[in-house]
Amino acid sequence: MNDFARPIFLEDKLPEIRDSGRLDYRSKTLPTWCPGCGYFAIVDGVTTALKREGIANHEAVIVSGIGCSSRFPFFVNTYGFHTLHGRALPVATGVKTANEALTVVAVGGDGDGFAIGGGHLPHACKRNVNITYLLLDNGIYGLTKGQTSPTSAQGFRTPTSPYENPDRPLNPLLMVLAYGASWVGQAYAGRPAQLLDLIRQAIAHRGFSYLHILSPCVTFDKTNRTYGNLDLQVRDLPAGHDPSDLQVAMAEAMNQEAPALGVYFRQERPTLGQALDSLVDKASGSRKHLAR
Amino acid sequence: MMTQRMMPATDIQIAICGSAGDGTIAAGEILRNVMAGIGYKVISFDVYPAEIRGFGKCIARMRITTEQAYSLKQRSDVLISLDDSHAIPHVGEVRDCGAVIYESGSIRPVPEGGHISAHILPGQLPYGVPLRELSEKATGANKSRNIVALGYLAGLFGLPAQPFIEGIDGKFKKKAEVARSNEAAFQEGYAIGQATYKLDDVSFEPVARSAGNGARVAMINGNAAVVRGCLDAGIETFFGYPITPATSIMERLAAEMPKRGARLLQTEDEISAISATVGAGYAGARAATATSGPGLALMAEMLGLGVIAEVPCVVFVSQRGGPATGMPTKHEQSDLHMAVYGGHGDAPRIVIAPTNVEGCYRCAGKAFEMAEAYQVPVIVLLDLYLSNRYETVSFPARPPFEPDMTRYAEKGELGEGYKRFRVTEDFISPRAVPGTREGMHVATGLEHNEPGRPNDQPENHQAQSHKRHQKLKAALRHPDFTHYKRFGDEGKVDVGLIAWGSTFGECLEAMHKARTDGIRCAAMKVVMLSPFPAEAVAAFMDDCAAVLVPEVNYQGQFANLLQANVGRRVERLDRVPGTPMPVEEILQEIRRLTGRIEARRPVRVA
Amino acid sequence: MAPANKPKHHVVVGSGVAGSQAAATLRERDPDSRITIFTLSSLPFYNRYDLPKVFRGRQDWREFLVYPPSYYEEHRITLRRNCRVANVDGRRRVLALEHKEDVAFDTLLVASGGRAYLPEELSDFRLLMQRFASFTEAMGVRKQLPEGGHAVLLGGDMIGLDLARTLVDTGYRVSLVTGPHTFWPHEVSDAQRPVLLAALERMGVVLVDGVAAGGIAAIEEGARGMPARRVVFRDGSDLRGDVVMPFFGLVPSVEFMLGSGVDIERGLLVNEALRTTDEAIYAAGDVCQIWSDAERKYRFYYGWKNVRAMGELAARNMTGGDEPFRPAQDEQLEIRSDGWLHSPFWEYE
Amino acid sequence: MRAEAVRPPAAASVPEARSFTSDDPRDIAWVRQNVPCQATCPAGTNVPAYIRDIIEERYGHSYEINREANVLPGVLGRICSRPCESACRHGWPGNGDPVAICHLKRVAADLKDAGHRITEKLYAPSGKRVAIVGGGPAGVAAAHDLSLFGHDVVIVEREERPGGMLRYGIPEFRLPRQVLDVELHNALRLGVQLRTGVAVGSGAGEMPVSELLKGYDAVLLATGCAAPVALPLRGEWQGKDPAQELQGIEYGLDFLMQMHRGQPKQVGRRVAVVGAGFTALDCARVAVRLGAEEVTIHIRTAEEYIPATREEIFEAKREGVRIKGLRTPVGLRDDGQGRLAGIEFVQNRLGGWRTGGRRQAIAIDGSEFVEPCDTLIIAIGQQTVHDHLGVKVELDRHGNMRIGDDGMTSVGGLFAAGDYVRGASTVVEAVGHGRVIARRIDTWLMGRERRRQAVRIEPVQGPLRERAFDFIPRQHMPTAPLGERTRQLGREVETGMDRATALEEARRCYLCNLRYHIDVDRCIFCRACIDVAPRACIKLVSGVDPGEGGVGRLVETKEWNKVAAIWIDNNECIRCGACFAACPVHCISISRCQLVEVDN
Repeated sequence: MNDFARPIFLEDKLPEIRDSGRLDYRSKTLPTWCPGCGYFAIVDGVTTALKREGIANHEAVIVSGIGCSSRFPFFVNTYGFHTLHGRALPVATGVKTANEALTVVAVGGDGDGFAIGGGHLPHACKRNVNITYLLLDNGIYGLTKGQTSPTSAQGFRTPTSPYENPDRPLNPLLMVLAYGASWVGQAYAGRPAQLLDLIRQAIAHRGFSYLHILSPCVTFDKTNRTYGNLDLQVRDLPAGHDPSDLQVAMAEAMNQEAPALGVYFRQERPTLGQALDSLVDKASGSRKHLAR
Repeated sequence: MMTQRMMPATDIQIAICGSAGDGTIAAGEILRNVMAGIGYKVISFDVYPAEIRGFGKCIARMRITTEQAYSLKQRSDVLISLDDSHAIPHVGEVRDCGAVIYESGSIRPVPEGGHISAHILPGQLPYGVPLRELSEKATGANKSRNIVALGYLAGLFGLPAQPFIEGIDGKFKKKAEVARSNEAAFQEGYAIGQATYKLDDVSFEPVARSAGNGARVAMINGNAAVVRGCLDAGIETFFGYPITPATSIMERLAAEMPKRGARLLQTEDEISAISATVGAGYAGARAATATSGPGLALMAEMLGLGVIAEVPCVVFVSQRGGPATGMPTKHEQSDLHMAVYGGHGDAPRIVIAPTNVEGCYRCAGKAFEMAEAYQVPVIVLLDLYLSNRYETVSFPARPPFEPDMTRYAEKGELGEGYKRFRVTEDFISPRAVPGTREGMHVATGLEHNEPGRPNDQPENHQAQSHKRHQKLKAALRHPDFTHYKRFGDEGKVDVGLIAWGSTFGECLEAMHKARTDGIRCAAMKVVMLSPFPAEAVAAFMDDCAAVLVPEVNYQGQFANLLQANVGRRVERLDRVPGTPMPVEEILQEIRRLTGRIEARRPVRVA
Repeated sequence: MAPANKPKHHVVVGSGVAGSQAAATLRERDPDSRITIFTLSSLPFYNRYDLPKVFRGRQDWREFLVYPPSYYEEHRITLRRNCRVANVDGRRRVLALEHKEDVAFDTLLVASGGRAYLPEELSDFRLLMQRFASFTEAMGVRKQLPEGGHAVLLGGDMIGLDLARTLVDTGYRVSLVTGPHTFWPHEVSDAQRPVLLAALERMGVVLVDGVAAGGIAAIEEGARGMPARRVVFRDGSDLRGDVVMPFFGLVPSVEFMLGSGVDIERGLLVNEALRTTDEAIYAAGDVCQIWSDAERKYRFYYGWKNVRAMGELAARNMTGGDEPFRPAQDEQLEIRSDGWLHSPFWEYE
Repeated sequence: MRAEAVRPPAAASVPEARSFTSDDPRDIAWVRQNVPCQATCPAGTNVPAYIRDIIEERYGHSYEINREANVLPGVLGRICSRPCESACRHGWPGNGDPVAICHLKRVAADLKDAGHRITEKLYAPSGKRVAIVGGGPAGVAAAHDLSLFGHDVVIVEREERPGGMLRYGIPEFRLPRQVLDVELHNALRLGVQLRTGVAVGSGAGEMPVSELLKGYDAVLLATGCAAPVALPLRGEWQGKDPAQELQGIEYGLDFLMQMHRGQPKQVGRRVAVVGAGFTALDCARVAVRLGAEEVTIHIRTAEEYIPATREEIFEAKREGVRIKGLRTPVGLRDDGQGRLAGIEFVQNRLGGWRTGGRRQAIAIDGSEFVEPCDTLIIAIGQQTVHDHLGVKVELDRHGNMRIGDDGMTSVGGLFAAGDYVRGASTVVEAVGHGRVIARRIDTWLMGRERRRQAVRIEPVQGPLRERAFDFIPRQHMPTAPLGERTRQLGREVETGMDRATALEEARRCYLCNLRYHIDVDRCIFCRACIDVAPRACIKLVSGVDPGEGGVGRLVETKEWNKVAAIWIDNNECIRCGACFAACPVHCISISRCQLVEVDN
């Protein structure tokens, strides 16, 4: 049964929605994703987060690769860069390095980030480039009509693994923790409120923040990563989880059966920008920094 | 009645137009399979957008004939609209006295003129059907409008229902539930269609089923034909990465190969795909990968290794609109340069390009033969139109492919002094695959000498480069393969068409039309692009007062290749509409050329 | 109302004789205007009066067309077929089509004609009877009527009798169940009636006096091996035929006008200039009841000539004219020298 | 594991699902706008509720729900004028035909089991005494409600038996008397005293109103509207009552009442009925049964504008009745022996609109014509008469009793209800008005409003319908064969629906009191609901215009940055439930909103 909510009158609600100002962060065009796609929740979360964090539209850049999720920039009223398959992170790094004043959010899917673009991720993490990477994980290749992806479950059936997927899925959280990302969290498109909160924290974090977002593909995955199943699988990180403890974070990340939602790991350390600045400082002794 | 007087043989083109998610393509698939099953010849081609759902336009066009056709017609006989906003611009393509079938109801208000009924021409016959309501009535949901429309079409034109029911079952065989509700939807539409008085003059004539000489007739598209060729040629390994429009090759192989104990793996990208393919080829397997332009670009370097290490492997490339991400779902023939010349260094390879679906089958199989026979990567150039175009093809009862054409090293050649890269009189070296006794050697990307040791001496590099180029000449005489073929009028002609890939279909159509206009006309298809059959082409050009080369790219890449090899000028017709070349344009060009010739031809004196 | 500079949009509902004639005249008199015809038919304007000819070898609808399809493009007339007008808003000058499309008009001509009237007591047997009002219906009758077969006509208005004379002439058997509607719309005096009926018999029509038989009790499917239909009368007698066709005259098709605000009795009530009570809305043909000063009442005028005259006149008055309607043909039934019945309503090109 | 099988438990964060009562005027307005059948029913019958019961085959309960609003369900299930059906959402453009609400009402009455027990909620005795003059629908309805309120009620009725119009005005082929008797009995058996054969008035042997006023705390006049309106003729006939001048002329209602009092009536070969109401149609159909050969109803305007149901007119026509429009009788012709021979009419044209969708008819000078006939039945309406009142009361300009908002006449303690106040109207209006006035009387007697209206809102687990139901065609009421019905006067024409037919018909009901609602805070704007919607019922909304009656009008947009909410337009919604099943985040909920009466 759906959760019952007392009927209200929309006019009583509208002021609250309008005053929130988040609508200003949406583009005119309606998202073209399949009806029911979890990405809707994410785009709504990002727009709201940008507003709540007080980031002006023109000071935000969304960079994406190729895939369903990478259509993201078209639906957000900020600067956007829709690049090539798997190449979102290097482009985003370039943008950020050129102008530290910008808030840069890279968006991509599981195929884009962990298959063809998998080679770029470790380096983005270890450099601690001050951007946010939203990994929209639907465990499938949606844009090419539903083939196996690096996060597809073992035994999952797709046109390219018609009998079953012989591989086990990657563990992205464990990887990025290992790669040294300075902020790691996980959210679920089916829990919009929590999703919003995590997007806000990720954007607010100084350094490379990685938010892994579980999201169903309603068109090509009718059996595995559905809302119905995820609703039952996901859990919150245990109360009192210490985000400064990498080992605990990794331990939690290792449980892929019951994905935990929340902030796994948080750490303050110099960003790529700061490192470059300090090099300049060392070299010239001056404080004349580029990219301002 | 009178319709029979009008068209003795069936030649009907049906266009189904809708928004992505309306099931446009699915309906087209069922329809063409059924028609082919009934025994008609079918050519069909779908146009769809990149979005999975939402708002892109989808069109499934098919030409259903009793005589073999070579391309789609400019005008359709029937248009089915599943989405007015997309279909309205196509109403004009329906011929006089043709039928337009559309959704009569409407959920939300439409602006004045926004309904298709405002655009149907007086000469066309409108059939309004409450598709959505019927779908909801039959299935409780609106998702089967496409099948209802199919049912209506079948009922209206008096086609038998049973084949459709089977077709629907076939399409949804995995989901009995869906199949059942779609059957209901079909019947709902069929009943209404039958009850409707047919006013248009479109009519399906019965077909005489072709007597089978053991041949297997199938309704199949280019990619599927490639797969069939691979399987009949005994492919052993395949590594790939999904990319439009080549993906379905991999998808089908993934389903078929394991049944034959062969192995397929989806790699993380094209770079890894070609690497694994070369590795497997080195190990002696019949190995292939499939990709499109962007993937081929990524593979360029590894292909170079395949050339220098003389490793047999096959790369299927289905071209799409470029450059970069370009137009992933649009048709183009602009990767010929890269296929023939692409990559660094002198890296000669074999490039063949089929011109129709049946050719896809033969080229696929023959590619493995050639790769083995000449120890080189073979690129089979398809294009989006050919990959997705459906034709009825009859396959020979027995696979027409050699199981193994490797020139293995003889006993005497093996052992201590075995020269893997020996320069022989036909420049093809004796080969030993891992596991062969006494055949141990090193294949390397470094320039090497006959035994395979690194060597950068000028005479060695000269000799090895020479052999790598010369050995391919033999491919021009590869047995039991159509490298090129001439059609149309014999002897001297006013206009000769030379074309490659799917565009040759349009050329053939244009040629036939031109000849009925009394123009002396011939057409030559060139299947082998590298090495280039220069003599044959030159000979054909000798017969032609004018030579026209139509192709779907901006640079005239094939014309360039031809001129470079034959050294003579040709008339070019280069178009990049993202769709097949309109037959009309070719025809106009032919008329223009002949017109000019008429002008030049000296007046005969009696 | 459109500003003077803007070309007017004339909308015509119905593509019969009246509507098509009106469109043609409108184009002549208002060259710059937009003209749109809405019709329920799937076909361009064809001559419904000619339909009996399906029994004289004409079976392709194209042979019935009055204008070639190209005519509409040449005359810039938008012909919209398969379109049902759901409602007309006279105040906003907008008509709504059933598929939720609103179309604005400056002037509107209602020429939706009439549909065959079926007496309520026969309504239960609707599906067992065949109509003859459109090309497809005509072809349907031809399909169900075997060579030399037997057609049972009920009522017998002049449309039916027109078909009847063709059928007898082409070797079919015709029985006519007479009643108050026989000879509709001719007003026939009790004196004339037997004479006219006799003429029908001379023509070869078999007469059955429906009233004498107490009226029709039921219409049934024929038993196996028997003709397809059986008409049972109250007095127990019955009549078997391959088709049963009701011909009880016409009732105006006005449903879609009920909300328009214009006056309606059976048909749209119009003054002698064919204008309804809304100055932007006119009516012509079988759908309208015209005020007759002479007879001091609203009355219908039938027949091809009248209807065409109405179409033309309405168009003239829609484009600035203001002339009264004058009947274009007399309405007297006569018996020809050869003893056959003849109606002026049968005179059409 | 399969997703379809599992549904998550309701998260703790959402308010727990319990029903509650709302006094928000907008909720009341919502019900009025969204449940058109109930809103237009003069008695305020909770239609969706009783139809829902029929689906669950709880006919007895269904009957009780009817009875809460109207004590004569079996009667009105046959002869109601059905304003609800013209309002039914299923009959809106594009939705098909209205639900056969009236026939279903009859189903509840017909199919409830024999041992069905009526439940009534009684107030403690108040010791107050009320006299009601007139045992017709208004009087009976008022009597019943007043007795529920705990007052002692007596009905004084002039005729031999109660029922008024129902018994004496409506032919048996439309309303079998045994049905009427049972329901009257049930209505009055809570100790209502019935004194029939007693005329109230100032004449000899009649009981004067003044006396009643002395003996009772309140007196309610519900004597209806039975005096015939005379036919206005011209020339020699002007001002005369033709019935007195010629044989063969009847007044419709008298004609029916005399027949139902047991007087033998007969008619000539050609019968002309003048008038356009139910009475006119009844007279015509009775005439057919009395053996008339030609029965014609002459009306001043046209069929479209007369206030009878289409089914009624259709059945009449099937029985051979013909209707001729645009004519007004202006004179008569006799045969020289004082018998009616024909009627002179004048041709009309239509004039402006009158209230209730009627049209003005304007005579055309010089268009007179004559139609022969043997019997003329005049049924152009009735009027109220007050000569029986001993007391002086104010009348309105129609000559009807004027009453205040408290239902009282200008005379203290003297109330009036039904046609007697409103002029000739329909039975259901009379019943409705009877209830209203009963409520007023109670308030007056007790000195305060004892009950008020509110909305009960209760969660519903899931959609109670399937989309397939929307394609069920309106079920037809079976009727007696033409032959049989015209032979015997008493033969009921409509024979009633069986269980199967009733279920089919009941399923068609949209159950408009279900309210679909999206929780904006949880909606992710994914449009999965819109994707499955059968109509333009779910909208991308940018704002709300204050609409009439407190219910706002949604303003739609296609621009993503203007979409403040995705919202269900319950007025467009046909309650198919598709969206409910489709929502990935389960943020759509359904509640049932019903008008209820609560104690103050």
